Amino acid sequence: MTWRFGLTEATFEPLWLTHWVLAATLALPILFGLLGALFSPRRTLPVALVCVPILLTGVLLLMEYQQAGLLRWQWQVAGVTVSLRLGGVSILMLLVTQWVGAAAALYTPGHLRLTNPGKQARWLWPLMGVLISALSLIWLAADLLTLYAALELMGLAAVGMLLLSGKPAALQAGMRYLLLALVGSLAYLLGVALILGYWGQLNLQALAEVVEPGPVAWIAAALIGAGLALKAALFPLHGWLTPVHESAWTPVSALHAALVVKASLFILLMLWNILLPSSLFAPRFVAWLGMLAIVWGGLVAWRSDSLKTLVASSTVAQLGYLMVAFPLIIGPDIPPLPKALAWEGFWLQLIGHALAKAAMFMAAGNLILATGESSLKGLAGTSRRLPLSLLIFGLASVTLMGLPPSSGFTAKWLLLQAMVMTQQWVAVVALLMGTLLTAAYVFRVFRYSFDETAPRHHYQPLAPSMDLVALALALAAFALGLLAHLPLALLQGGGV
Amino acid sequence: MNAAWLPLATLATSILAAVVIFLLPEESRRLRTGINLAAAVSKIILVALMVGRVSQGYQDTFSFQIVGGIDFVLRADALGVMFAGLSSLLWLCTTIYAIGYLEGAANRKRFFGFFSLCVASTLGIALAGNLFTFLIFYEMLTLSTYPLVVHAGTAKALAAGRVYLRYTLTGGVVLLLGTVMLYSLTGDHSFASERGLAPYLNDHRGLLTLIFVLLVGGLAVKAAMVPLHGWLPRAMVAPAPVSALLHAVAVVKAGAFGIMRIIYDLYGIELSVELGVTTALAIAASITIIYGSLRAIAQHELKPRLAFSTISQVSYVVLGVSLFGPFGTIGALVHLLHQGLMKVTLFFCAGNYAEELGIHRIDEMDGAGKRMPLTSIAFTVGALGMIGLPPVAGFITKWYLGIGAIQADMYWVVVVLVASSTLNALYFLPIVHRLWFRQGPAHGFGEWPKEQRLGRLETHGWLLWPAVFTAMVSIGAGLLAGLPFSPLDWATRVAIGEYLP
Amino acid sequence: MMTLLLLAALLWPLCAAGNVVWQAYQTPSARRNYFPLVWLTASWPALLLAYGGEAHWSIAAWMLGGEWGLNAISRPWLAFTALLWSVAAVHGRGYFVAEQAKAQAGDQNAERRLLRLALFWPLTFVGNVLLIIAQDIASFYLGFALMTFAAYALVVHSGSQQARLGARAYLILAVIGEGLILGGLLWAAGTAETFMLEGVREGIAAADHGAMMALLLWLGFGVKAGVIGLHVWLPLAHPVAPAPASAVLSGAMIKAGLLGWLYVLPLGAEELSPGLTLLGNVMLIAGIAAAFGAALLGVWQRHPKAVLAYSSISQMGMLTAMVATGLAAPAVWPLLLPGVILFAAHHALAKGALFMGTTISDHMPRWPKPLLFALIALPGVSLTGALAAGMISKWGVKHALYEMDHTYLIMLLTWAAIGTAALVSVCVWRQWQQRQQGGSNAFQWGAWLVALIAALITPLWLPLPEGSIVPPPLTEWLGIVWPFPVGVLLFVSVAYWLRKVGGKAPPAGDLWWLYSPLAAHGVKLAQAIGTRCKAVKGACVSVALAVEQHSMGQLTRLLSSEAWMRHHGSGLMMAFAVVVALLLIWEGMR
Amino acid sequence: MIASFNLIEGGLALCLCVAALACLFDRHLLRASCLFVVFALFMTLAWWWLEAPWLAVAELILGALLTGASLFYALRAYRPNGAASSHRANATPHYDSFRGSWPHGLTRALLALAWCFMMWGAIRFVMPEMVYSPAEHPLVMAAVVIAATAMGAFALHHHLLRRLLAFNILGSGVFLLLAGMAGTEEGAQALISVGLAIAWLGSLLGALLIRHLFLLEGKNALSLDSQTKEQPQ
Repeated sequence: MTWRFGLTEATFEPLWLTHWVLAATLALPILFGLLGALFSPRRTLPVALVCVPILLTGVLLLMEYQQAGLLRWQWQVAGVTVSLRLGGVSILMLLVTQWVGAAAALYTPGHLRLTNPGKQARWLWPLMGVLISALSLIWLAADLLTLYAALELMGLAAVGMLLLSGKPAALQAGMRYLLLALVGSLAYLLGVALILGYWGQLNLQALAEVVEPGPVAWIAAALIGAGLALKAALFPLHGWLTPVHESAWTPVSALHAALVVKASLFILLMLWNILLPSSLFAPRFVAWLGMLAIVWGGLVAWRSDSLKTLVASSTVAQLGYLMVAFPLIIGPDIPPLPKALAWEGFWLQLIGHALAKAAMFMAAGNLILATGESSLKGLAGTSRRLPLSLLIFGLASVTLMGLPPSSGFTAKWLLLQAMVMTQQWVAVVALLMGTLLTAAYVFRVFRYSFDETAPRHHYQPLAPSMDLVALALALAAFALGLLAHLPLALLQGGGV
Repeated sequence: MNAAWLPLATLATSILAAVVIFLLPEESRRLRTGINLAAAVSKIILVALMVGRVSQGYQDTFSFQIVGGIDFVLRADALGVMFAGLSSLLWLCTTIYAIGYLEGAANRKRFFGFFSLCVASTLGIALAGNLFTFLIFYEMLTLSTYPLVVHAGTAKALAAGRVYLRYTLTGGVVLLLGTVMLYSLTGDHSFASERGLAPYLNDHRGLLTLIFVLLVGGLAVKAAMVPLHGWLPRAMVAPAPVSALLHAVAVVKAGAFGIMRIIYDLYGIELSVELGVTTALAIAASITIIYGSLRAIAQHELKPRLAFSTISQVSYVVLGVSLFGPFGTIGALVHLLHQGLMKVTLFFCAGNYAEELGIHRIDEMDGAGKRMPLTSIAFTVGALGMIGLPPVAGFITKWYLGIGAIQADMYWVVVVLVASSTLNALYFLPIVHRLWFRQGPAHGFGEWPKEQRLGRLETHGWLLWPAVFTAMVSIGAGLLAGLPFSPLDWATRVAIGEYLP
Repeated sequence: MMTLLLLAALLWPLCAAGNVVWQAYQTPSARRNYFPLVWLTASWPALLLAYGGEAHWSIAAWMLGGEWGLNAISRPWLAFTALLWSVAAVHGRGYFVAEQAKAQAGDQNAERRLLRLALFWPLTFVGNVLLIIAQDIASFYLGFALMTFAAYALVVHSGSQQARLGARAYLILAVIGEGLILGGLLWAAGTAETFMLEGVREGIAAADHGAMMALLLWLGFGVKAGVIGLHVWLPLAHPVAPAPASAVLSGAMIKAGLLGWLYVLPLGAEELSPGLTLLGNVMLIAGIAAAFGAALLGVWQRHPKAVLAYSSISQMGMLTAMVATGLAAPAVWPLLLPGVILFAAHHALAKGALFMGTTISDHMPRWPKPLLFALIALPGVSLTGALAAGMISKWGVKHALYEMDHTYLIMLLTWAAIGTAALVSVCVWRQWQQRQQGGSNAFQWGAWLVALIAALITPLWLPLPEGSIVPPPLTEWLGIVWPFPVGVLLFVSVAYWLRKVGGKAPPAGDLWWLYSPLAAHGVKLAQAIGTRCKAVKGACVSVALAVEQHSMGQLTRLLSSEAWMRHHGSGLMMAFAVVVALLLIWEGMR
Repeated sequence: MIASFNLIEGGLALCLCVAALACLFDRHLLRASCLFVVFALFMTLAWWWLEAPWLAVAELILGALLTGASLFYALRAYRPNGAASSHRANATPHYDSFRGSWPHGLTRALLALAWCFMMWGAIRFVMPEMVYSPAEHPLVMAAVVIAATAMGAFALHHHLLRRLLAFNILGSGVFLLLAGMAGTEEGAQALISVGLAIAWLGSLLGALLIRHLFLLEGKNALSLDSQTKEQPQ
């Protein structure tokens, strides 16, 4: 299974150009972020110009990957080996990160212009840059040290961004997030300590070769799992997620929900895959929690009165879909076909959710910004006045609901097919319940918005870029449903 | 020679129309009307082209791969083109009607945008070449009709929309489950495949039955079969053109059409009979037919009565599908078209009464025939057709269904048909009687609830002519059923293809 | 040429109907003539068609494949039907003069009524013609349905309380009849896989359940033909309908039911199944019962038209019995058929004349009264078989039965004629009692006279096959004539006796007054069930709502644990790690 | 020699444990912070002992100096003459008076115990020799105890500053464990250095937040009531 993560030998050495591209991929976001702090752009155009080279690096890496297949880098820095690899998953997630990041960046100037947050807004840019870099590093990293460093960097940057809005609620939520994230990483580190102590390996590929099931692997997996589950907001540990989004800025929420929690999940999946090659119960446990997450997140979102809470709780439920796929990907005795289906479904769901959730946060942010109210009741009559924002919300929610022809649907289809093939009927029911619950809370929004009886007079006009960016994201999530083979082809090419 | 562009272009016409309408500003009424009509007309032309191609024996197919083992397929086969023809024809009528109906109303952009999407979904359902593609458009239909149902934005409309979604989304989920299970069992299975699912019969009998129940159960929600019909009467709060479209082509027909696809093109009729599911389906359909009629009698408002009538009538299609034998099939297929024509007429008329005179209740309709003769004639034609009286198209259907039932040795179905006809007469004839034989405000007794003079004629021309046109087509489809390319002829062609491959 | 005539026969009445609508919008009501020449001549092309000879048309595009034809049955049928309609139309013009004057004076109601009648009259006629010439099921059913439902407008014409009652009875029974016919036709046609009436006939003869199909069809058409039990609409509808409408109802339209039998029942077929034979016997009994029962009830009626309606039931009962022999004793049928047609034609015209006669006594022209009433009674006398066409038609039936030695039937039919005579006497007597002067009109009595004469000379003009009409030999005259004087004598003596004793007459529509309370009870029962269901549903809904509310409350409480999870995130993480570790260890240790 | 080594190591371990426990369970915040600095100094010694001078320097600077400074900086918010004292006039500023319910404490204690056992179980396999002579590596044992207790304390406490302290001690425990098990090779050192840096950054951020929260809202714990408004109706 580890080949799926690109943890195998590469056929070709990376070209010298590729080294530079890699360096640019990792460094440019931070660099431009600092520039952003210096100049604090008020318009979309400069941001767009800056995004172009970053996106270009991603595209170059993609081309490189398609030509040469898996790529590996390894450096010795002061006796410590740092290794990176560019596999199918890596390049896919890298691209998603860059594009969603670019979308968030493009959305930001309009948002800042309309909200006038004050001085601290300029810190958003470097934090965003750090976040993107850290995320890119997480997708690329192939040893536990790099992963740890990137994870911490990402966590701190994320906390910083979430704190920027400066409201007391944000501070409190941020404090909780900070503490939990730090403790989570320590749990991870504890697990790494066991691994390092027992096998003396930090390199994932080498580790995968030497690892054998035993108490150390189990306990390390449990500790790592607990830490990362906390960071990834997996079901019973998700409590910090909603308040954080409640008061954060829209682009920050978008980035966070789309990518940050996914990164922890990705690490969790990868490490468990290495540590627990033949475990049945732990992935099952996660899957059960995932089912609960689907139902719970859906219920919370359904009963919530605030738009942002709704969107944030929906993340909990959506993560549940990913959790449910765990036993199919990790577990033993899964025939190859359902395994492959679940693998594809997992990533498609992850990508689709990333795009759609970002779009949804932006749409929700737009609605809240325009109406000046964050409750669902404040949406009355928006269908007439803000049709575009609502349409974006709708497109994104189609993906979240998993209705065709969105990527959510195709992903759900793949997962369902895998589950049916392996006779996991409870998971099937949970997935289908998820669709209904998602529909329930999404259409609650629409029900309020279609209400024509409450007339409103003043709406804050929105910057066109805000809607356009969100629309592009939502459409991308939507279109991936029918064009799913494009991203999934990348997954399959991962260094077979 | 495969003209893959043809089904794609047909589908794209209405999607493009929807996109353009969404892009236009709310105020540009003329341009929107123009685009609507142009798209509708061009779609009819494209469908006519497809009809020509199909009658020459081609099956134009457009397909591409989504993920491994799952394809997106649009195929213009005889059955699909039949449904596409119905939807494109009635789309034109309904669009014209809607333009007149929504004159001066708010949110027209949204309405027409989703209206076009709705029709696009219907067309996609018609042309879907496998179950996956079908499912895509089936769900799209659910989503695109929701804004239409809640269009009025009142509390009642919103509640109706909620109920609508509860039913249809649940149905969609069940359908999804069935589809996934089928794919897991058999892989991608095209509707055009000749071999059916018979090879799996020996090993997976129970599973096949279960999948069938799931698939048909999911579809039965849209087909409004008892006890899954609850959404339909509530959805009546939608504007008249929407009700017309929902009832005549889009939603309920999508369900019925889906059941047809499942039985004819997926399972194969022999296998379905072998599994014994057709009898169960026939019983369910019969219950629906009788129940719908009984409930219709109890209604005092026009649109709910029509809604329950729809519940009853759509199950005729299902009933016909479940009768083994060419006549039952022809009856089902032809009723798909005929019921569409007649029901759309009735809803147009109901809308006309409501718009022009403010009539919603049946006891307000006394003597409306004098005030609105053409509308009332159209209504009468539709009502008589629903009863199954010649020369309106409904008779043809009832005839074929009855004969199909006899041939399938299901004599009780004839009893159901006759009972249903009698019940239909019981709830439609009083309305007709009120229209023509009672004296009302037009004769100087009392006043209309809310009279408006919308046009030079009895009402606005945009409202009147679609109703008259569909009424005429309903009569024509019955009177000249023997003509080539008539609904009956085309249905016979499809049925022959089904039974004599 | 025949095709042109056919087109004219069908389209010309439609033109007449269209003309009515056109006039309604074009001509101001003060100058509007509701019965112009077009309207009067609406049925003439059909009459011509009947004399055009036999013909056959197939129209593939027509519904399920049109097959129309004029043959030995449909030609005479069309002839007498069209003739009666033509005469009745002319009569109607006279009959409605007063109403038209009212309408032109500005009476909205009269205007509306006349417009409706003028519109539906030709439509009903088209239906009647179509069902006669149709050889395929769809056209026949179309014609039958069109005639049935369009005639509703004729019955309900006056709009009075009784008229609405009569019309309702008519309509309800018509719907039931249509249902029965549809069921029977479907069954038979489905079994035989045919779209043709002939196929149905053969199919019923051959099918296993042929008797059931035939029963359905018999009852279905029997509604129109007034089979006993289903006849109740006749005495309710006839008195209230305008006289010309009554004439066509009783003369032409109830004959459509008879024609239906002739078309679909396997009459005279060889080797009929026992079930069909049994059905034939049942029909026979029903027919005889109707013939006698109607006479017994009819003599009590006050309204002359009600009396005539019962007479129609009685006559149709006889015809039913004759048709029944086609099943019960198939060998007779070929001989009997021309007699039946003649009987039907004669009855049609005679009954038409009698109904028109009721208006003559209402608006007596200044003729000598004895002459007038003799003329009024004349068709009735003919019906009893005492003279002219009646005698010939009676003989036509009788001699066929004689040949096959069905003496009981002959005897019964002869005795039934006593009833006919009594009914005619009652009718004339009632007319005499209710006679009124004035208001006479040339159209009115002219048409009446034409009908009368046509009735008397029916065999002369009816296009029956050669040699099928046999004048009775002199020796048989007495056997045919005697019921008439006996019936009259019976009537006189009973009337005399009754005048002494007194007594209450049974109401018109007899069984209706049994059916309607039953039906009302049934409806009440259904409503009660409906209310009960509604109550149950309401209870279910309220329970469901309560459950929902309760569960929502529970849910809210449950969701508050979200805050708990938030607060105990770190503890949960520790627990998570412990649980996963324990799971893994347990799994690994197994 | 070995015995003396063990003696020193044992003493160090004991001191670490005592300092950590005292720091974790002292309700007097100022004293607890001071105790933390002491603990950090012991940690420095421990690193020195484990022959990782760089780590010792890092611990001294990052752990003792900077983190301590951050903590005191946060504590200044609670000073009685501070601007925010009016909010909580009745509360003793440097004293955490929050009393949790006993099941709360019990579950945390049990969980901490469970973690202790879990880590111990793993260490048995990583360092098989410890099975026979548990006292061989007193620092590792101390680290297990410290880490588990700190984890439990982190979950137990409500006061933000105490949680921050618990986190820092937990971090030190984990680093110590890492060093004890994996030795002080470059990889482990790198991990610990990163961890130290992050811990300090986190503490700094946390201290800032604590100050802000107290000044803005007068809160020194994450309250439950802020969530009630998200509950429906």
